[in-house]
Amino acid sequence: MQKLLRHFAGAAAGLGTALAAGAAFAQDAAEATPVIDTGDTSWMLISTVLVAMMIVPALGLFYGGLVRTKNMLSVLVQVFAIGCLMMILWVLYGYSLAFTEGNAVYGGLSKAFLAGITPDSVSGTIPELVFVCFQMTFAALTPALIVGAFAERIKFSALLIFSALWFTFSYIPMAHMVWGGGWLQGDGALDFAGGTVVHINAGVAGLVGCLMLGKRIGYGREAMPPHSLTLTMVGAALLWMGWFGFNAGSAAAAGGGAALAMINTFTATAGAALAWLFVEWAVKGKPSLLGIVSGVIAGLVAVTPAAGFAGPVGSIVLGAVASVICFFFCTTIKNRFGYDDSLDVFNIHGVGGIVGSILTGVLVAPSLGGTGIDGFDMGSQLWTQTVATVVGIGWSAIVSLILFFLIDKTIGLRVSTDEEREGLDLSSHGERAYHY
Amino acid sequence: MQKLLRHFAGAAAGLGTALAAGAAFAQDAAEATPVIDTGDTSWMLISTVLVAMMIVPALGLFYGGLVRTKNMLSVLVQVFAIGCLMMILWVLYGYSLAFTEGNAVYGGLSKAFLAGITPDSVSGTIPELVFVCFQMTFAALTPALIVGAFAERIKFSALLIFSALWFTFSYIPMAHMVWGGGWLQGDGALDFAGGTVVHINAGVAGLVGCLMLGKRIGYGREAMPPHSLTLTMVGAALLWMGWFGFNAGSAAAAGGGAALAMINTFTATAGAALAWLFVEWAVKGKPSLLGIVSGVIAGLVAVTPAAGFAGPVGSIVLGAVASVICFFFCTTIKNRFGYDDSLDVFNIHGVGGIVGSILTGVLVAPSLGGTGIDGFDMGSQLWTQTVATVVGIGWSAIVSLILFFLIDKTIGLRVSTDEEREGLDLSSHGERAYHY
Amino acid sequence: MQKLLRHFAGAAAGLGTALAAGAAFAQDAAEATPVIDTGDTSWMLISTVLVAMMIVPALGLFYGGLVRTKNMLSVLVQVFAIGCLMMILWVLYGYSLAFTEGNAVYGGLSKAFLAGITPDSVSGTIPELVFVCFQMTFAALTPALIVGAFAERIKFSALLIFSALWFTFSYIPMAHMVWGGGWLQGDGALDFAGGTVVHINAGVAGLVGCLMLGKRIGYGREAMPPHSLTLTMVGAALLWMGWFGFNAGSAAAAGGGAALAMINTFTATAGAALAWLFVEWAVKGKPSLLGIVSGVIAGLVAVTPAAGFAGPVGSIVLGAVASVICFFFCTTIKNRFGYDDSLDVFNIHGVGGIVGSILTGVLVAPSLGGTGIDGFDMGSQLWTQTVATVVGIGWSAIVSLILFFLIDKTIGLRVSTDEEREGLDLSSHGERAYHY
Amino acid sequence: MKLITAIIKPYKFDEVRDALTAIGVEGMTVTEVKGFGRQKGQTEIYRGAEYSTNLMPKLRLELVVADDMAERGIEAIQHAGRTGTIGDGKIFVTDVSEVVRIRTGDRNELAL
Amino acid sequence: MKLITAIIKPYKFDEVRDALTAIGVEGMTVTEVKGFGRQKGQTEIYRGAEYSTNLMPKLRLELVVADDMAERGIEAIQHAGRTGTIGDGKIFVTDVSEVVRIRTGDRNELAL
Amino acid sequence: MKLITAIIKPYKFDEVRDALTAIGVEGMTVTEVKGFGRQKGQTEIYRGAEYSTNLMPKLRLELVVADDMAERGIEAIQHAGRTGTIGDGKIFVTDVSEVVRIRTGDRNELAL
Ligand SMILES: Nc1ncnc2c1ncn2[C@@H]1O[C@H](COP(=O)(O)OP(=O)(O)O)[C@@H](O)[C@H]1O
Ligand SMILES: Nc1ncnc2c1ncn2[C@@H]1O[C@H](COP(=O)(O)OP(=O)(O)O)[C@@H](O)[C@H]1O
Ligand SMILES: Nc1ncnc2c1ncn2[C@@H]1O[C@H](COP(=O)(O)OP(=O)(O)O)[C@@H](O)[C@H]1O
Repeated sequence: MQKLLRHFAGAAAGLGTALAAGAAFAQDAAEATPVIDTGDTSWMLISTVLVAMMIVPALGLFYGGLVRTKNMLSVLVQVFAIGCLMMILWVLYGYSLAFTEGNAVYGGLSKAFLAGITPDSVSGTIPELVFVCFQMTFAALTPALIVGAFAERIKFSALLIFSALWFTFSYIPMAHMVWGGGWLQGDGALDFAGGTVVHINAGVAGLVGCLMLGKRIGYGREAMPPHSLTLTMVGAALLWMGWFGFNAGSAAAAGGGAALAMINTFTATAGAALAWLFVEWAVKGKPSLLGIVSGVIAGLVAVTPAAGFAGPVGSIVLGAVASVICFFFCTTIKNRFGYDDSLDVFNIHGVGGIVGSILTGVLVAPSLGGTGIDGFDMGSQLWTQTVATVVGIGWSAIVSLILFFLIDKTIGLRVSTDEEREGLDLSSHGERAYHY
Repeated sequence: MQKLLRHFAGAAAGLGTALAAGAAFAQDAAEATPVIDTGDTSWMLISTVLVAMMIVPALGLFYGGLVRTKNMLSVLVQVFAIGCLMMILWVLYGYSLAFTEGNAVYGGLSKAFLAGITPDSVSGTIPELVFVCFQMTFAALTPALIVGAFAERIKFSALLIFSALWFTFSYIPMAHMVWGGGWLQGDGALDFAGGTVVHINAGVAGLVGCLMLGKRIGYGREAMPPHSLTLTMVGAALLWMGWFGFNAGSAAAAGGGAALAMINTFTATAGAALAWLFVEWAVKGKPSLLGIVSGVIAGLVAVTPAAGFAGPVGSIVLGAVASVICFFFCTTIKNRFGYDDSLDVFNIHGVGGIVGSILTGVLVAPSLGGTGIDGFDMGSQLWTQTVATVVGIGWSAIVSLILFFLIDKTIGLRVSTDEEREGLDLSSHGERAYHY
Repeated sequence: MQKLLRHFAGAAAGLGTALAAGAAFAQDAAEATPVIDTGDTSWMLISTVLVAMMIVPALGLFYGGLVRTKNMLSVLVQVFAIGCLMMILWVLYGYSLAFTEGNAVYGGLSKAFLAGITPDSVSGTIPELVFVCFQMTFAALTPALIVGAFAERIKFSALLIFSALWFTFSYIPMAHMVWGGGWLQGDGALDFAGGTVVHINAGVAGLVGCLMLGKRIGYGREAMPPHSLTLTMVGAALLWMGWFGFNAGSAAAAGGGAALAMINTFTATAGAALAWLFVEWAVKGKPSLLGIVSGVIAGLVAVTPAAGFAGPVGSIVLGAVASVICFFFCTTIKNRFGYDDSLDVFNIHGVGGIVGSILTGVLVAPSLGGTGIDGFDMGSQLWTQTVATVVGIGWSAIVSLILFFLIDKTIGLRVSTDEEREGLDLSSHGERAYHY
Repeated sequence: MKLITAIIKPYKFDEVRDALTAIGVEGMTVTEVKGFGRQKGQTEIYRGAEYSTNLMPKLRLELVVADDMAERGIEAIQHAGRTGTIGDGKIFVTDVSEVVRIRTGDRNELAL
Repeated sequence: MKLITAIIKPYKFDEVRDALTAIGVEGMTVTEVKGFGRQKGQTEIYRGAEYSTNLMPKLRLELVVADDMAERGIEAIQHAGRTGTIGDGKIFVTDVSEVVRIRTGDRNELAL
Repeated sequence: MKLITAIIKPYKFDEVRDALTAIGVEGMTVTEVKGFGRQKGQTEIYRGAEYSTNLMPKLRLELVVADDMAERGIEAIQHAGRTGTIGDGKIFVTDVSEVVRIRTGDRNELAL
């Protein structure tokens, strides 16, 4: 991607390239005495805050609203604790392994503990510490996304261990491969803001997890309606807001590239939201709030890889298509195959991520309003996108499978039946969410 | 306004002028090779996110908390769906009709589907796509504001159709008239961030709507207390935060103009909040949370047209005066005339907007701490403000009247009595907000 | 501090110094024709919004979730009303008394009513009005922090009067002493973003208040569980997000200093959150949501003075240490001494602030990854830090003691027993938070 | 004395209370309950999951009255609570052997 | 056996429970209810609308006791639940013909 | 007619309802309650404060049946509601002197 992008007008330069280059090879650049642009820095600082907000409160609320009251706090603790743990690991070794030079899969340890990075270190046009922070929020968000797939039944200690290991063996390698100078970066696959590294990666891990843990007690027999769609709405809306930082922040500068990513993050999402609403209205008879917010997430996931490449109208179509496919997975495929992906992590993040990743190869076409890339050929680009997608799916699936298996055989993955029935809030965390 | 503002020190240049000029006449400007200022761009990107956040979750929560539990989700779906629909329409034709050259009321279709706008197009000192996004959020917010006036009883399909038509025949023309080079832009009326286009426009449509739909079943007999003032507080607080983007973003640059708009958005709001609190305390015996947050909204509405013209102390007075008048409408006029403006859209947005629009002509006076404008004369300025206000009221009233009438005669505006009693959540959307 | 900082590389210049200098001595600087940097301005505008968001909704929700349902709205009204009142007082005289030249304790009144400040006034590299707004949010937040210590029992009118007086006699002098050119500014104490002025100041006032008001009826006998930990989580998460503006905004520029403050605001918080979680898990048997979010706040408080001085790894340690000490106060000291610091304002803000203030003197050491300061000597720096801390504690304690005493003897501090039992929502504000 | 327990549609509460007040009933106790019976609820749909509940929200009124008031109480409730559609609810009457007013210790008819 | 149903002020619950435990009552069932009676509620005001509710929050306790415990139970509740102000609530006693403990199938006195 | 009041564990509700439907019970009224008894609750900890509640969430079912259905109803509930662990709950039976269906005014057996 790096090479291709170099020829490309700058407006839509993916963060991975632009900044990783600056970060990883800061020495070479040093002669050019890089200067900080306060406008770009300002935008990246606030983008970082926006992505951090996606973890808490946004993801916590989005997921929390969907579970039953008795498991509300467990979801919140899980998201909060995973986020914090990843931040620490990111500083200790994550950033270094992902974004310094190394082999095809991992970087090195030269910046472990952020060694050598001072407030004056520069990455592109922003302080390197800002880049560290921005990337930290991605690293902290991704493992937290997974918990929705096996919510309401996982053992907290098992989850923390899984998250730390999965971060180390799945997130970091994928980030290094796609953004940090590793394997996939040279092959021309387009992934503007992390469709593969974040969404496919997390979605597939969720699917493996929910299959390995098994269904919730009573699944399919008892009613398990969301305990507060109001909170889910708040979460979805804040995820959308945060995603502006996620996508437009991935331009790494406050310019035309960020502008394009921002408008696509509006139009794809709006298109997807309305698509789900109208399809549900037609198929199920009523348009629902959970439907429209599910569409919002599906659209956001799908536009993630395409945000800096597609045009605003193409993005509407992208969002709508992804939304309808995710709808189909949530309402039909899941029931047909009987996996209990409790909060539809795979069905939306996994599936939406795959659709987005592949369609990015189509919508980048200038004839469809996309920005185009040097020497664009739709057939070969589609092939490249598919390869990267398949690598993402495979890597995450294998790592997750091994980790879940090992943890299951050692400390166990699930709480006891009694604890599950009592609800994780009381049994695992000793609290109740509400005392009205 | 445009001509007047040109002579004016720049610090408080209203967005409409500054950017519309850049946007609409980008060709002429092309010779001057406009450059992007990353600081301004950064501020406008984040301002856009702030205004988007006003729609969801802020407005959804503010309104949602005020309705009864059984209608909570209906309000959230309405706000969400309208917001998304307007975003699509804005890209398809809204932006072009509002902000390209045309006649006194509408622009042209040359930028329909955002034709010709690339990441490199510049508007003022920011990418044109950022201007498109910023204005998109205003266009998406305004029709959503209206729903509060006839909440808890409107048919969802009727509402979507009304919103699309009202956007086309009331919002776009008003935006073109005031900001896009149309009728009112040349007459010197001051409207910094959209008092007329947004608040008067929406408030009047709400009044017409609640009169045409009639009262809720049980209105005046049954208790209809807000189901969650906590959520209403969150909504109001986030509206305030978003309004910093709305008002200070309307300066279109990160400079003294934005700074003035920001401090006024603090002081007017604080003044209005305390005014409502103390008046309620004196008149009703107790100061309430709903009172203070109602004051917050009244103050924000009132300062919208004045944010870049008044001084910080003048704004305190502006907020307090508007707040007391809105209090009077909510507690006395509404009961006296018996219209069921369920969530006080007219009583706060309409009335506060009118008060703000007219007092802007007073508070701009340098003797009162305002910025002044070239050749200022309070009498004539007040006249100009009144004319613009009356045009806004009249236009919105007539368009809304026709639209509501037509929809009522075709598909009908209201749900059935049974559905209304059951609550719109279940009857229209097939969900319940809470399962505690 | 000012002198010391001048020698210091700029990256970590505390806001107080950098801007106060600009603000207070704008005349002198005028010759140098200061120019606005749009990038810095953009960052300070959004930082201001972030800090404002800490007041409402963040603090309101954090505190509100912790009280019983019947007192929910009272907390929200208190926070909202105090915030608004302080904004008005800040414009009227607060800013002038804190940030103009005067004696060791107070500035002058030359800028009362913001006299002489126009949109073109510059402070450092940003408009002075932005500096006024940014500082206004600190001034509005601090008195609101105190209410948690005596929640569920204070008389609303007494609270408003206390807040206005405490603001005038404790907040303003402390701000002037530390940031505005007063007594403590010259002695070399390090306080990057307000550990003394904000947290120690508020925490100590809270302790005095809860001692003077006495315990809640039923304290220690009846169960008083938080009515919604979900809301508390949202509040804590938003406080964290806002704190990025608080700390990184205190760099007053979008550069390396802000970057350092931001990463420390991540790592200290994550470290503190996990420390509380694991200590609670070990000591009480279960890791709780309230535990992890309490850790978040403890970490944020502790890193406030250190944000621009410590290194990212040092901050992890700082957060963890402060968190464990605060845990000890909340779970042991409070019960041992029997004060009813209802929402642990002293136990977290006071104690965390003191720990942070003192450890800043350690962690600034370059050998520990800190930025260092000119002529650093750990022993003497620790002494300086201790002096400033003790002054903060003493000043706030004495002022609070006098004020609470006077109010108690005149209009009384507490509501009646019946009102307390009924709940303040109904008895003081005439509303109920929820009607599900 | 008799304990009249009535299950009614929630939105009929104001009318029923007024009817009871009109005949001199001065107190009652109200509980939010769910009713299971002939009346079927709306189907709720949450993504892939559809739930058609048979539990309808109802109000349960409990009022103790003197023996001679019982029949009038029943009639007042039946009249005011009726909509004529399925799900209007039931009234049950049981005997009460003793009533105490906590405030005063008054017993039986005196306590009502 | 007797079923004692008591409507009390919520904040009196701990005292009443302790009083009942003291005389040997080992179980009871508690419901949050609204009481309508002499006691008048606070007026609530929401912008233009004022509601003065007569529905006060109460707790409803239900305990089945052996016949010989009934009077002591009533007295314990009346004593502990009393504040002397309007709205303290009522106690009703009805006969119970049969009691079953679900866990064991034990009947009547054995089941208590 | 008899009023059967059953206190059960919430998650047993579906089974109990199915068992009752199977024997021909067509209606019942359900209330969320808290049960105080032998079963002890989890300790909740909130920073410095620890609460060990003895109030456990339960469902209270109320069903009026014809006299000859009473015993079968009791058995159905006892069977379906049983887990064998402490806290399974109780069943109480009281006499009902009159039943009215609000919709039609039907009385007694007709009203069930
Ligand atoms: N046998 C019963 N015992 C207790 N409550 C009942 C019984 N049958 C019905 N109910 C209550 O009465 C309500 C209305 O009953 P339903 O059969 O739906 O309508 P209707 O009374 O109009 O025939 C139910 O929701 C339930 O709360
Ligand atoms: N006739 C009644 N039947 C059932 N409950 C009653 C009756 N009268 C009163 N109650 C309950 O007792 C509560 C207290 O009654 P109220 O008349 O307010 O005070 P007091 O019992 O002190 O005279 C009421 O709120 C209601 O719940
Ligand atoms: N004497 C009683 N009167 C009313 N309800 C009771 C009584 N004893 C128990 N209960 C109810 O039955 C539930 C279960 O009782 P418990 O003593 O915990 O277990 P078990 O019935 O298995 O012995 C309690 O939670 C309470 O709701």
